[in-house]
Amino acid sequence: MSARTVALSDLLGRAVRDADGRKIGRIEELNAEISLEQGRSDYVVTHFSVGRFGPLDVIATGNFVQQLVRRITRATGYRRYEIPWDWMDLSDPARPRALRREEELPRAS
Amino acid sequence: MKKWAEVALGVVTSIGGFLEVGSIATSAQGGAEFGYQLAWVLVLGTTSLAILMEMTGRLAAVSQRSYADLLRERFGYRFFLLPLVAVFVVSLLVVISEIGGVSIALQLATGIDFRWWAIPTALVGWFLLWRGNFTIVEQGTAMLGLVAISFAVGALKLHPVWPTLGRALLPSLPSHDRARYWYLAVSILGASISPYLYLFYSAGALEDEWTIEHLGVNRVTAGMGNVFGGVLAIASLVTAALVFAPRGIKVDRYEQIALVLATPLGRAGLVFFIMTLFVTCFGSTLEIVLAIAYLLAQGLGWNWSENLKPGKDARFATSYTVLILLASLPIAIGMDPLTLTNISMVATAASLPVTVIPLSVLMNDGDLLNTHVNGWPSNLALVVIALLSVVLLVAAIPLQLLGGG
Amino acid sequence: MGAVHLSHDVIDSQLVDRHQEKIGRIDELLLELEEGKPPRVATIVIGGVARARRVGRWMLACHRAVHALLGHREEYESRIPFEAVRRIADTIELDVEGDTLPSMRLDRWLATHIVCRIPGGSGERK
Amino acid sequence: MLQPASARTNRLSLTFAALLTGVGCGAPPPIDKQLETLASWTATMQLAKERHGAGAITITYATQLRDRADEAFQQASTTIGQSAHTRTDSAYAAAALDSLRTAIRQLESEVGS
Repeated sequence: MSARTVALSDLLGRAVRDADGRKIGRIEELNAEISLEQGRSDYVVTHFSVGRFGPLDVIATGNFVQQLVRRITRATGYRRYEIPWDWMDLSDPARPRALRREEELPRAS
Repeated sequence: MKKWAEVALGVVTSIGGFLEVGSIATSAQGGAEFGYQLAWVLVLGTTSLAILMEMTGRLAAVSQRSYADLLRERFGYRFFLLPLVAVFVVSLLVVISEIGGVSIALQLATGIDFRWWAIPTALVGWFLLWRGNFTIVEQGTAMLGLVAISFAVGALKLHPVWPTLGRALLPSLPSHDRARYWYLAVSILGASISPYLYLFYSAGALEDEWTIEHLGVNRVTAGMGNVFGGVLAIASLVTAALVFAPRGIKVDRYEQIALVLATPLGRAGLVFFIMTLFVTCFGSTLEIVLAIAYLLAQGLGWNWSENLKPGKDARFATSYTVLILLASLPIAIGMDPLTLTNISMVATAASLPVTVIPLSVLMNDGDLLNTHVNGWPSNLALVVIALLSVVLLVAAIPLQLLGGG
Repeated sequence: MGAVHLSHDVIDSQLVDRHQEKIGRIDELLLELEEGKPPRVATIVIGGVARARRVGRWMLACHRAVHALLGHREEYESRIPFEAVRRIADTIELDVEGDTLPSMRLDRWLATHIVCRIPGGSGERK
Repeated sequence: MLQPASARTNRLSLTFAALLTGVGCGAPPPIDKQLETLASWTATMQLAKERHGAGAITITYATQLRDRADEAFQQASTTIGQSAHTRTDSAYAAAALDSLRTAIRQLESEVGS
């Protein structure tokens, strides 16, 4: 099976659509853990944090804007989904898609 | 005991670092044209700087990383380029004016034109950075910076009218020449709230190996140091207000400013002015060149420390070498130092938002500062300073055109 | 071993080698995607090209133009397998020899050809 | 009189300043600004003469002040004509130039150079 490589910074800030094609937010973080397989200890991504910045979504591509917006609009409309890796379709890294509808996606605390 | 020795030295450092070519020139111009009236701008500038320095010092002491490190780590390389380029360009302009200040001081003392002194100044400065460690650079120049107290002596000798000066510490609107008033206010703020000062201060906290125990030392150093610095800047404003304003003298060339001390203190006044200009500008040249090199090294992850031999941090050492020599060229070809100073002060004021606004995010980051995050007073102060920095950015260019040189 | 946040804790972090010498920051992190497997954190990249790429195509073009101008033929980029990571904390420790890395080539060149030739240049601490 | 080198390079720095701040206006500063500058240098010369008399400033320093005042005088004498539109402006301009020239002469005689 061909293994493809993608750069982390190409994923961060990307808009994510759900199964119905609706835009649900932007990738904020990739969480990884060590997995012991075939004797090798690799870090593998367990789930993607996707943040919804509401009206400010268009400018929330950069890390700084995301943090600033999170701090200011914590009360209004900011929402974050924690999407398991196997629910994410990265066949086209430029247009990541969640394989479930927005309502089914687990929300961060 | 050792900690309080650090405090004393820290306070002294801030005096040396505070009064430099920018504050001497802008306070002299402000005093000459508006008497005491701009004193409140110095109070505003000094307090803002003290607050920003306390925060970047606390950030470094608690998180054990400098403000430049965190600008890159927390916001990513793409965002980091903004403060990197802004502070690099602005600080280089200021270093050029500082070398101009040193060269003018040597011209006043020897009569040899300032252009001939630019490259020798850069070479001596480079030698001190190359061979000296952080303590020598920081405290050596600061100790000598104490000659700046001559401004306070000069001001007292001129018997300022205290009630009027007291009232001038509160904001007031100009009666004439509004554009010029606000232009001078912006350049005074640019001279006092300089990004390289709090970037250097946070890197200095790491060089001095500060930890959480040093938070008290940090508050006193940032606070007291800047009070002294502010008082001396106000003193230089007062001397210009009492010597120049009544005679209608405007400051168009550095050479004129020496008269503000020669008038009250005679020949000693002239000598002390020359020494003050020389030492504070020379100290600031080293400090700012180091601040830029720290910003580059910390942002790109190179090895860096003034306490390491240059061979161990080759890119850091090469950076300050190239910077200090490069910065001496505009003065060597004869550009007017006062014009360069005025431009660099306004550019500094305009560059503030990119280094003040990110601080508001970092200072509330629990991962970094756990219990030492900002309380609501610090956050309120930071928001006010951030708004002020945006106003300065918007006002800088129009005021330079309307009220400029 | 706790969860690691790749953007917050890993990328842009300060790297040190076996001897605790600073060897740059993580300028890019490459993930390996394989059907039916979780994305694997494969490679740490240190170098100007990776930084330039993150800013934009125009920056990458400038970076390449400058390097071509300076006549740099070979790449100054280091690619280190993520297995080399020994510790993830404020700085990330790699079990590598800093001096051998391509991204440290400029530092080595400056140190040997210029800095150590100037008196007071070589040695450990001032 | 040969243009002192420093005046030429100062014009260079002013153009550099103009470029840097986008101040494109080539026109000389308004008349009142120029009169203010001339008055300022006249007062500087008088203060320098008084301070030198009191032994407060050295000959080296006084000479430098004289050179800077001379540059200001040269610059004003070339540009003030263009911005003096009325006859009273010209009268003021001539008077201001004259008082600066005299103040410079007095400092020179005081310093004996």
